[in-house]
Amino acid sequence: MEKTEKDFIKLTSDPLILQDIVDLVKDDQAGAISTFCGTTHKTVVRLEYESYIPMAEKEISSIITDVRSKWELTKVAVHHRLGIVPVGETSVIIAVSSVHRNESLKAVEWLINTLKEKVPIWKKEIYYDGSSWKENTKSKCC
Amino acid sequence: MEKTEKDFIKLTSDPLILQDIVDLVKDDQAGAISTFCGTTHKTVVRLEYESYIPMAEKEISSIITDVRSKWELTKVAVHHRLGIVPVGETSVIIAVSSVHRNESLKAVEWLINTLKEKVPIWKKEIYYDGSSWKENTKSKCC
Amino acid sequence: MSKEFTILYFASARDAINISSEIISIPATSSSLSLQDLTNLLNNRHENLVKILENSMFAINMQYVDKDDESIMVKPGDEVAIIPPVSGG
Amino acid sequence: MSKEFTILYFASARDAINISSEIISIPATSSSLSLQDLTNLLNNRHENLVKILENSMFAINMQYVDKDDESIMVKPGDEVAIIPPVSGG
Repeated sequence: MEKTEKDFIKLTSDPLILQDIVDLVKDDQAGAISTFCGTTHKTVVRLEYESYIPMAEKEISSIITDVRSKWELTKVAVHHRLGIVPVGETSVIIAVSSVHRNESLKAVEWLINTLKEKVPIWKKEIYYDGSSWKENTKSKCC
Repeated sequence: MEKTEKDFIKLTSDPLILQDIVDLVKDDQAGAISTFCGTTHKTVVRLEYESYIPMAEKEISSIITDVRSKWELTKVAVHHRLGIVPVGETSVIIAVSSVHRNESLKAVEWLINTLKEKVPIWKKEIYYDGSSWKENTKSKCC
Repeated sequence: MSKEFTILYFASARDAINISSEIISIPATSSSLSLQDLTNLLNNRHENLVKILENSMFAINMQYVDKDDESIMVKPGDEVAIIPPVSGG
Repeated sequence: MSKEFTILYFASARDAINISSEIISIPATSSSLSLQDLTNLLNNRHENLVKILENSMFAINMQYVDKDDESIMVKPGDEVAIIPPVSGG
């Protein structure tokens, strides 16, 4: 990892650790860090995520470019877990640092909303009696 | 701490640990956790925070009541550090959980903005050549 | 041989046909396929895909394309992905 | 003796006069003080406070009060706080 790196994108089957991701965006210049964590609900047995990984990485990179054109940000991290995610564990973490608070707050909100619309990742909900592929409400499609 | 506790307020001279505060608001019912961390800039030697502690606790409690009337939230934590805060360390952490993402995102933004306007906490910036009491831009006063 | 493209199926699309990728030849009579040609071709190959395709996006070489844009063509060597409504997060 | 109230100074107010709290008697002629009376009393006691008071809020018993509300009175036993512009966060 280069010293100058400012964007951190990861799709991984490992558990996501909030502190690790916050540490990526920490910066002496940044007085504000905002984060969002999405976690599996209790209503399912587990979730299974799959992704068109290279395109998902490209789309996340593209929405980070977009978010940086909207707000002045220091560092941005978007990590998404793939494969089985047990109940209570985190499927996505977004962390953004900025000099002032407003920018990182707005950026996190925009990033999670846009990720849910555009990034080719799919969630299968596994119930005791079956399973189904979810569709995000504003999924870009159709 | 009771099992039913849903609001967590703390003014402390100890370092603030994000993961500990996120753990307070974690809930099986909540699919979303949003956080905000405010951190000392590099431009100062250190910050010193003081507070009218019992009133600050009462005001934070009152803004949590207000934020819960605006959005449907699961758990809310507001921790503020007092005394000396060295460069790079965190002075305030807000964490909110909710069933859906929008509520916790909006609530965190509203809470930090309102805390900065209303809660009797003061920050003294210590420079190499002096110090000054800060005023938040929209501080409720006058 | 050189007139083939790859097609990738994800999530509900893959589950419907139990295939995650195929290599398909562009018909001998043409050098590329419009998106409407592609839809017809896939619907003919996989009956179970018809309804899912209606609700899916296409991506060509990892770029979303507008299904109604008649100028977009699938060319030999392209990687086409069927993207059902996404549900990340 | 029972006609006293407490006054707390914070941040720039405390630094200006080097006092963090005082117990003050309400003048013998009245049973309570208006906020304007309070301001006059404090300005007379502490010259350095004049400018800071102009920019500060008052809280009585940990409740912000509207400085222009003439019906608000400081009563014996009250805890009054001088709240310079806050800067938490």
